[in-house]
Amino acid sequence: MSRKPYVRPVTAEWIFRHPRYVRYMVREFSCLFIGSWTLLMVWGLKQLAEGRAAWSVFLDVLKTPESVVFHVLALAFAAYHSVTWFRLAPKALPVQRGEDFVADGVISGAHFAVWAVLSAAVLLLAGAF
Amino acid sequence: MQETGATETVAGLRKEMMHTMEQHAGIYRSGEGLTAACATLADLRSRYGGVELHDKTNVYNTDLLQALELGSMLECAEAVAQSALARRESRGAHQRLDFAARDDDKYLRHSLAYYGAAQTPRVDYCDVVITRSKPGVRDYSGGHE
Amino acid sequence: MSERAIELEVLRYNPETDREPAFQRYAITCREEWVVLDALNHIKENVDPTLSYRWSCHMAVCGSCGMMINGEPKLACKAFLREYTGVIRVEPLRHFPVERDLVTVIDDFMEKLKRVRPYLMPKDVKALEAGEYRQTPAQLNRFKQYSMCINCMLCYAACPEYGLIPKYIGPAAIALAHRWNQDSRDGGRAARQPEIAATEGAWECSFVGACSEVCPEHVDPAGAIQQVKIRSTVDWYQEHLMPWLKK
Amino acid sequence: MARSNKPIVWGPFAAGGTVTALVTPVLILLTLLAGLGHAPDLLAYDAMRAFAGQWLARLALAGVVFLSLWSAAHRLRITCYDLGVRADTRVATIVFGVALAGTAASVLYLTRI
Repeated sequence: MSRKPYVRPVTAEWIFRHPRYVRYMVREFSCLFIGSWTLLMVWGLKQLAEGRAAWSVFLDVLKTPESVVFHVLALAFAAYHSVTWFRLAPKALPVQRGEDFVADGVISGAHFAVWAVLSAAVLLLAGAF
Repeated sequence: MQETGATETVAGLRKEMMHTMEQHAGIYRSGEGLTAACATLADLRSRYGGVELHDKTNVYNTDLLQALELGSMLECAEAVAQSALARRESRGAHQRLDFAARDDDKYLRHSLAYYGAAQTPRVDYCDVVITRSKPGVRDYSGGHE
Repeated sequence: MSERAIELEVLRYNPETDREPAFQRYAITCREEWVVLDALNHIKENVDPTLSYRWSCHMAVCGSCGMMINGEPKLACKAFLREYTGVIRVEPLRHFPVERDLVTVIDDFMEKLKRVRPYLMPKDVKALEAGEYRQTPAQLNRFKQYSMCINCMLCYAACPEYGLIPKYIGPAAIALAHRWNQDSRDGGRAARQPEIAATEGAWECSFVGACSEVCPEHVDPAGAIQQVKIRSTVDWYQEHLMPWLKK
Repeated sequence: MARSNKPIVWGPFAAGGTVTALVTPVLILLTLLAGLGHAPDLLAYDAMRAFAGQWLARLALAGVVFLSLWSAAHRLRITCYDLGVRADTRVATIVFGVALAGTAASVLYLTRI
């Protein structure tokens, strides 16, 4: 038998082969922003520990244009992460009520509600208004 | 099968066979319909030798596969047509318009078709082994009585 | 039954003569209602009998005719020509070696499928006289969706992780293992865990979700994999942090 | 094939994914507001010190920092592999190293407040 199976190479361009893969990559890139923002906050804690002057240095850094741009991007990516995470929650946590499963929309809806309430509470407690 | 210079194609013969069986060996059959089918199938089986293989490779050769399948299908088709022609009664999915009644005396037996030297198969019978379900009138009309 | 002319660009590969696959274009007239499989059959019967591809049922239940149509994993018998304009590119299923033309080598999937033991291992084996293993509609619903898998491997072609990590056991295998783990009559989960909870099991999945999107039978392998991950994680922490819980 | 110890990595990732999905956007909003000049009251030095002084807040902050960094590290590792970086173990040690270092640092600073 003269079989000679041909193996096609897997190249990184699979990402651009369909919008779903691009959306996946955007979701995965959100980790860069969430990670870097958290590290920025760790630096903030260091400044807080070092006293009032250091803390105001931190606040000034926040006010720089680069920081504002970074924050806007980070906010967008973090929100996208939240939306995708809550939309996929029903897949990971199916709930069966009697014979049928609770609709996906209900489970993700509940997650979105918790998110909204929690965010509002944080904004309120932090006195953001 | 021919090396080159085919007079027939696998697809062509297969289509003719399917058409013949569809028309004459469906659920409702008749004597002359089955006779016509047997004649056509015998002709197709003789023309089968004129088929040519276009794909001469040894790796996943579906052309060869279909050609071989066609040969077997033609044999089965003729066996079905011949034994249907011989079975002068109606039973289950074999409904002869010219022999509407079921005839347990003569035909409560399996049909067998043997391919020997002659081109057309010889039809023979063998007894049925009755176990749990006894032969009886299968009347699903749910009507009278 | 109106007709229209279409062009199919099919990836051809003959291991005996070709060094690598190459596209071949076919221009045919087809019926409006045809699917890509009909077009391929038409080509094989009237234009080029050497074209090789797998198919059987023509009604999306046997899983033989999976192939890439315009770059998307599809069942050829379910890809209606009217949904496509211009040249239709037909390639063998991605992430599998090409055996011949559109035929792929599927040994890898078959071997992985066997490994997850996708069959009933009854919890309590009953004698024949004890009658059937009864099941309520609710118990049936727990796994019914996953039992619709027809092993067509479209999810393997769609999953980038399977492409990048060939040893990854893959969406369908885990979904089918999950089908049996969720079955109220089954007691074989412990036997399946070493396969689906292995490093090359559910853990390679990064929840792209493409498998569930391309599945022609609307099975949700991505969901099954996440549930397997969660249960396996709970198992792990129970086992390592709370050994006294061991039944 | 034995059952893997991946749950050690995946457990905190799943928890981190959920926590970051819930809290990170609003926290980023807080610091964004500060950047735009409308600093929330909490971010004033005294309020922040008082808040971060309570041990419960410290615990929460350290937890959020750990879970955020760990889940981000896990995702970054997989993304690198997706993009074709094959040195998986090196990438893994770097990203998880940074995550652990960041967490340790935050705990250190928190104890000093």
